[in-house]
Amino acid sequence: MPYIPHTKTCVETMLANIGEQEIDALFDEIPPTLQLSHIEGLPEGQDELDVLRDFAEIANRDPKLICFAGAGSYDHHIPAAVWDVTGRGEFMTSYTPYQGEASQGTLQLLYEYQSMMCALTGQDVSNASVYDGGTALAEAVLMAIRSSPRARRAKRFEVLAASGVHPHYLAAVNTCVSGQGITLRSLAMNDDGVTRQDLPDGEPPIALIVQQPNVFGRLEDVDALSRWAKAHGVMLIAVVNPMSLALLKTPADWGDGGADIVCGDGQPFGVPMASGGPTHGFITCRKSLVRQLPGRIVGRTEDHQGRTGFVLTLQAREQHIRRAKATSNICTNQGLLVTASTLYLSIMGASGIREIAARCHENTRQLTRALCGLGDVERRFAGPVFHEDVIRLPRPASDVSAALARDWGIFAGIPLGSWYPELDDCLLVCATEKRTDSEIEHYRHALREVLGA
Amino acid sequence: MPYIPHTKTCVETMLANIGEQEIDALFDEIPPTLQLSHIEGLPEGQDELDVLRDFAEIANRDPKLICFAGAGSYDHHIPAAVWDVTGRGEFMTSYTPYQGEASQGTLQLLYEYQSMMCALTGQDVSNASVYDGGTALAEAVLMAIRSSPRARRAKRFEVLAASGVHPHYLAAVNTCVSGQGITLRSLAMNDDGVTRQDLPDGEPPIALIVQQPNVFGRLEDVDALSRWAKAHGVMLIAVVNPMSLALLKTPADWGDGGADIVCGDGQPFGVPMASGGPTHGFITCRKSLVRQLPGRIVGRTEDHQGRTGFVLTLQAREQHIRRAKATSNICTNQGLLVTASTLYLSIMGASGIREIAARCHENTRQLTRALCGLGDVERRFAGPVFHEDVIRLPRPASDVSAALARDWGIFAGIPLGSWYPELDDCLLVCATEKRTDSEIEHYRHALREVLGA
Amino acid sequence: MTRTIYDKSKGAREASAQARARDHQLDIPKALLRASSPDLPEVAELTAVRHYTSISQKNFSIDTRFYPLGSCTMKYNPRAAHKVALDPGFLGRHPLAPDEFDQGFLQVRMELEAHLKRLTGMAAVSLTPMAGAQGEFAGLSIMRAYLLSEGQTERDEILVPEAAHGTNPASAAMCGFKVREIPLAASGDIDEEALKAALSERTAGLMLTNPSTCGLFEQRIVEIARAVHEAGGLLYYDGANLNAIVGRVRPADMGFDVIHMNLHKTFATPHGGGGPGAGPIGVVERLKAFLPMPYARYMDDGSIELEGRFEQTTNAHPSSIGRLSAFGGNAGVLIRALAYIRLLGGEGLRRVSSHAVLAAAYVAKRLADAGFELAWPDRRATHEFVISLKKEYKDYGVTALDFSKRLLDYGFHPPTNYFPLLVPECFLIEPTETESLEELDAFVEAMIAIRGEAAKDPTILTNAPHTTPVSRLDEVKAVKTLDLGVHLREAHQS
Amino acid sequence: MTRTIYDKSKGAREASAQARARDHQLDIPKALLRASSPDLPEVAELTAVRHYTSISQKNFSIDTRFYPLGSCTMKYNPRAAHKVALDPGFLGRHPLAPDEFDQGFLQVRMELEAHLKRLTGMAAVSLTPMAGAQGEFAGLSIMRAYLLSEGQTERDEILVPEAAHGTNPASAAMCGFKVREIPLAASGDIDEEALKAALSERTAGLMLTNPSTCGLFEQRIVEIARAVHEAGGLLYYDGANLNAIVGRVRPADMGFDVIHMNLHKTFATPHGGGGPGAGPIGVVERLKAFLPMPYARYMDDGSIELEGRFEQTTNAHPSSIGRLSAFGGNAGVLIRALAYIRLLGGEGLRRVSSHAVLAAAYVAKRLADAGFELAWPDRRATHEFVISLKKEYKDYGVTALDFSKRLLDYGFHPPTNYFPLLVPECFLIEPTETESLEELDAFVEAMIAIRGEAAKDPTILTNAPHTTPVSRLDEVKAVKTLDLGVHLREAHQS
Ligand SMILES: Cc1ncc(COP(=O)(O)O)c(C=O)c1O
Ligand SMILES: Cc1ncc(COP(=O)(O)O)c(C=O)c1O
Repeated sequence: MPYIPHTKTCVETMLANIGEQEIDALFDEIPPTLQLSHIEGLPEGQDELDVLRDFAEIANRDPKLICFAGAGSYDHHIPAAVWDVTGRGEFMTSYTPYQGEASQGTLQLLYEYQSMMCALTGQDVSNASVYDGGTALAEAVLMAIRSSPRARRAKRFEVLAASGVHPHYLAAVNTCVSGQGITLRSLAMNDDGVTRQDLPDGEPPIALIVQQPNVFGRLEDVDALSRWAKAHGVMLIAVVNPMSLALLKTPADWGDGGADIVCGDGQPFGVPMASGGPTHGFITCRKSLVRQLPGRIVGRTEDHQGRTGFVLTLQAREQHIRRAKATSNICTNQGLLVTASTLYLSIMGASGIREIAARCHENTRQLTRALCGLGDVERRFAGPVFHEDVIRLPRPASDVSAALARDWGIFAGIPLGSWYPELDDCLLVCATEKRTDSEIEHYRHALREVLGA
Repeated sequence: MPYIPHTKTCVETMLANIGEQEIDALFDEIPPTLQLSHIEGLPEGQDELDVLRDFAEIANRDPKLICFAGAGSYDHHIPAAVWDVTGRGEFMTSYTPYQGEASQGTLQLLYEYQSMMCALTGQDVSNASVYDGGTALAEAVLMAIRSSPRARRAKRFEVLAASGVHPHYLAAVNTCVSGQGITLRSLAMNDDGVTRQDLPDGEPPIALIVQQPNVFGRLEDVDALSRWAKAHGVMLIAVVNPMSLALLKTPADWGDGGADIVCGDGQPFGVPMASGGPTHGFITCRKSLVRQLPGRIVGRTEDHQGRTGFVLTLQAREQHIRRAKATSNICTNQGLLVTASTLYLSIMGASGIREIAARCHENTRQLTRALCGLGDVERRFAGPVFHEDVIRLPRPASDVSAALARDWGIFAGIPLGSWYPELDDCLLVCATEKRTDSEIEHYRHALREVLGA
Repeated sequence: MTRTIYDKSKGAREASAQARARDHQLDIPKALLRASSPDLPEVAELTAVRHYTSISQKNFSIDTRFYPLGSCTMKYNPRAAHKVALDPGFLGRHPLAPDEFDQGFLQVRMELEAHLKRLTGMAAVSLTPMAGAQGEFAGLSIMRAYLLSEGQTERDEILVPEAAHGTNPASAAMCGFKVREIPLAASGDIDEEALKAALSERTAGLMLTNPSTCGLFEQRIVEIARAVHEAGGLLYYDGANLNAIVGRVRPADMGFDVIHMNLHKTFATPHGGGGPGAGPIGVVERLKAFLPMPYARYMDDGSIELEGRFEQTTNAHPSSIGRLSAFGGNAGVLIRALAYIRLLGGEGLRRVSSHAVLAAAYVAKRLADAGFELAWPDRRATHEFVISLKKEYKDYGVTALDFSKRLLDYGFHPPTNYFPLLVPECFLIEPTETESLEELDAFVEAMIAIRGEAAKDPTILTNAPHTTPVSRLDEVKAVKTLDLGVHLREAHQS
Repeated sequence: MTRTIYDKSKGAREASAQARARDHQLDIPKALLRASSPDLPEVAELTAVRHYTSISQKNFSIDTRFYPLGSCTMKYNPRAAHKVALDPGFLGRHPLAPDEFDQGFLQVRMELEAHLKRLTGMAAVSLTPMAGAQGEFAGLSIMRAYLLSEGQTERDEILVPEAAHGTNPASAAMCGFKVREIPLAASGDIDEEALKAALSERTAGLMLTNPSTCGLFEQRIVEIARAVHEAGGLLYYDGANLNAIVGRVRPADMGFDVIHMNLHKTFATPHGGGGPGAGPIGVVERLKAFLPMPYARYMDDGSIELEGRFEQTTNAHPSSIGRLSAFGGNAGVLIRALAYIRLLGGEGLRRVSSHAVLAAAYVAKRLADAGFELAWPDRRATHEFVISLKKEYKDYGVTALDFSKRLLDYGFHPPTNYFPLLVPECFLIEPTETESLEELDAFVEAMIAIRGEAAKDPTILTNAPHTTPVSRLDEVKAVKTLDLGVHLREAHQS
């Protein structure tokens, strides 16, 4: 019996002990009408060798494309040591560290992860992950609502989003918060691809979401947005690419006191793109908001002999204690990916991620310079970017990118038309540190051919 | 400084402590004329990302061939768990377990490996590996010489090899033993691809080497050969594919008392082909020969509290104690591969390797049946095989196999001409459990096309 | 002794061959740049590897211990399923890749969906939820959307048995529902009278785990389903306990309308110290239009499209509840699940439930024979069961927590304790199908030995654990000092 | 407590999805089949994974500890080099693959050869030896073949310093040479007078490790080489200690004719609990014709051929000493070595020796300052150095072994002890370049603390270790009972 260790004798011993003749008898409390002897359509079991072969075929069925796409998932290099250690059975096959004494490995790692995320984002406290960047933002919005004194009086709440918040993040927020009477409104962007600074008057929203860099890779005037929020008593939620924080100032340093809550996706730190998951969402915040923070939180404490140890703490916020009144329903989170990110950060250090971030920035600039030489191709937005940028093509971007994929093996970027119909001729491009000069040159060459330029 | 953990301050601290200004001063006992400031032609250091990319390209530069070759290296499936555990840092980054108390993991594993190899080969004792099958045979020959009472009187020794011992094994033996006055002579084979039974009269050799299955995959009449050896006071050395021992009787059970020494290559047990190395050679033998056995040997003992533990034992045989009088010069052996084989055997169990061995046997039979249907293609030798066989082609085998590789992506087997000029039209084929029906059919189809049959 | 990676850090080490420093020209306004480097550890690669390798050894895990953590299904997840998911062909895939270049992975989705439909009896399955709780949220959102679409705006109550897992009420609340907890009957089944009394025109639905978190199969599930449906409500099935019935009973046949499954429990994803998981949901026909995005489907030419890869609503799912996360869910977990299903096949999956239940029944029987008190002695154990240590507490003054900590000294991860909340001093014990008889027996013997110790000297238990890297940890102090990171700690100290 | 995998085994478990039993038709005569199944453990995959994961944790290793095992160069081997070698493109390659389909791996060989030539100054390099000792054997065989080819049949003596590694005399003997050991002078260098006295027309050559196993650089190496050459002998360089001079000094420039290198020491292969390694050899021009097979070389069309893939001798190497093993050597180790060289580059390799020596010098100085006795206090430490604990032995009755065992309790793998044999109660300490200053300091502090313990209560040391999974093991009993396997044990007991 694959993976089941019992011999015939073991089974007989167990049954004899229980006083039954056969295993089926153990199911006799289930109404017989519900019991099936066989489920149609399931395959026969296969040997490992066959399964591995078939999956290798599936995994590599599609031609590989050189990736110039970002938009929330980035093709960074992952140091070989990261998953060698992350994949250790002791990390990979344990569960939520309820029993602290038997889980000091996971707990200490999470404590260190929290420290690193605080260092990067400039916040006081961090949780131990939520599902992804999108859910992190949704949870951040719920946190803001719960902790806003103004919200306590209201029944319906408005949350404002700066322009250029990732549309999928906004969609996830919508799904997650609409049941709680929250509406989400986005600000318009100016022609430079950043938020128009004519911010609304009237009843201020509960919270303002600002993404930096925004979905176009553009750098928002975060100081101004932050000052506006403070001036109007609006909670400020920052959505950030954590890699960018190697270069950019922390949301804590944004104008007039900065963000109250910072969130995003940890994927750039040692997590493969892998079709978008698993990755991990992070949330950090001011200490005053810690009791609103969802998910696991690890604290440092002592054992009975006064030795340092780590435990899950503030569990009274959580669903297994608080049930319907919990800060969130999250239970299983994304522990293993946090492990990878912690390894990544400790191997890279501040100098390492700074170098990577700077290379990404320069590679993307090199790319757009190379492409913008071709005929009518140009940067759609002026102004600085981190490591993504939008280029305008003389033809619908989806046609061009389809041709580049099909004929040239290039994933040319994200055609922006389905998110922003007015940007139908635009492509969101990204060249991480992995992209070489010759790959960039290949892109340039291919685009020239495709455009007939 | 990549991989060197010191900051500038660390280096200064160390130098200050030593009382030097700079590191170069530490080399002042080396004649200055010998010291180079720079070595020509070495590359610049590269980031991990670049090295991994370049090597991925190198590793996959050559088109992949479907492997129907064996001849000492076999394309078996390796269960995913084998290297997941073998690759653990604790196994991979430790060294020879001189300090038993700090190496119980490696030592217990080796003890278990020794047990498994004894079970398979029917011998009393096993060592913890030598380099590969070829060196295992060379060491076995030296063991035989050292332990033969007749040899003690002689200065030059003859060792006889049955026909069909792997020519590379014989070559390795030649290299290793020629310095010690040993000559190696091979017996002729009969037209069935096994040893002619008219064994020589006259002064018997010190030892007889018998390979089962032999290099053609053919099964020798090991009982007769063993009986002859015993009758003439000749030490019997068996060379075996350990996978075959899942089906075949152990060399201990060969006629009249069986083999004195059994050796071979552990590659079929969880070790990738990997261009032929690293793999590991094994040697097992009668207990009476244990003091002649080369390499590490692990024994079970007790600690001061009477608890079971494991240590390197009989170290007085070894070079680090015995120096010029040691049983062998071996020091570093192939520990990690032994780890993989131990995992493999414990995951597969006797029933598992029996199943694999039987599948290989049947696949190869299916293959030769399929190929022999084509025109003049036929099995070169009659009689049973384990999982390799020789087919005769109507054209030089190296031409045919080159065409099959180039045009059909098939590694069709080993053309035997460079080893046995008289078998120039023959191909040594092998179909392990990994070869599918459709791959075999593809081979048949391709061969028909190539032969125009 | 316990040093963090920060304690091993030194500024300016730059000991990395990962990214040697180069000169850079940043085109970023100074006002947006950070003034000082983030305070991350600066260690050599060896230091990082050694630090995390060493602390990992402090964990109990399936790879090292028996781990009968009830409700969590801590079983052996074949390494083959893991290996499959690590293929660079999967790992290197961008989530927004063109469909045309994503056919391999999309086939995995389609095939897994098909199998999960078969196993649950549901009409459609969505793979996007990233854990059980997110599956619950998605399922409840669908129920809400459906009821609204039917004009049933007044249905705002979700009924939940009092023994339900905490995520159930939490998800319902997150979805905007009011939660009503329903007591259990003495039998351990839900109190049918109380349930019926609670049903009303405000009932949106009932969430049920079956077998329940008490390790009992709800015997009158068909009648319960009928009652809820008759009252106009929907039935939500929490599939975290699927290991007890997989390949044998289908939630749709019990009458459920929505189900989530924890792939990381029944279907082979190792638990990763707290995830990732995946919580696919299945729904009956009438709820299909509301499934979340994205959603894979066959096109006329036989290729597969990921509907909603970019779009927020689509023609095929105009009433979709929308997107649950940025992309399409935990792909890696989905791949593992399909590999597992292929490894085991239909027969093998059925064996899972057979042997999960056999092991639980056996351990329950042995513990009962040894004098431990089963919470529901007259009921069949399913894949897990509850014992109460209240007698031991009364007799020796030792708690379930003390037992738990002492089990650590015996080399066992303790069962889930104090859950379900209604049984005093309880253990929820789930041995799973992958543990050997020797292991099961050793656990029972340890329980017996520990009780013996309690009788002789309770302090052995109350001071336990004695052999772990740290002894019992002070959770109260943790809450009081709230030392949640190196920086905070340093701020505190200065 | 210590249970082997056999103790966890049960017949007929067949718990594997590796190879489900099928019906088979074996065409093998019954007389050749085995009568009964081999006695292998029959366990489930989980049991095997758990067993070996658990026992692995009992090992000290670089990934968990400082491991200053002299002469073994236990440093951090970048995971990147390891990852490179695990590419399925390399792992799936058959050793007898056609050259045409082996160009990738053959390029690795060519490039590595070229770099090793540059680093050693040798005219040609062979990559086939599978470890240092096999390299020695190969090099000595070449020396023998060369001398024979020159008609020097009477040259049958190899000179070896008395402190040489055991493999040196053992390899020489295996090669059919007589071994003459040469004493050391008080300086720690070889006794030049004794050496000269030993040189004769029977001298085949001198084997030298430089820096020596005493951790000292042979200062008069140029003169020594000249003397040996003038006497008609050849010089063999044991390159196990290359970490001390790599990128800085080339053995060919010292006058050596043959060298082996331990790739698993200097060039990034983890030591695997005892291998694999690789021991490539380099030779000067006049010895090239004798190199072992196989041997990669460029063809006229720029492609690479593995000469001797099948053949036992070739036109290009008619005097080859032949084949050392079945195939072409430890390919995986060669790949790692090249990856390492590419990662570090020339400058990085030079830094290796700089920092290996700096670390050793620092630890030596600190230990000396703390009152430990350096074996050669007036000499520079190279990458390793020797201390003698004979004073501690005299004063407190504790041995180097006791110190070693007590170091385990402090979390350090002990240095090599009792080697070189001529220094009483010695430690050969090799810190390597990859250990942090904190780690080096902690080791020194532990040594000091242990000596303090010895002064107070020697039994702390003589009963050590106290914290390892087993306490001090009885090696005498091991030899006496010779329990070398489960079967033998069972046979004994019955
Ligand atoms: C019964 C039950 N329901 C729901 C959940 C929630 O699932 P998840 O942790 O994947 O969010 C769990 C497990 O954690 C559970 O045991
Ligand atoms: C000085 C010295 N020479 C030779 C050897 C032999 O090398 P190997 O163990 O690789 O055979 C070693 C190491 O073990 C050594 O330290």
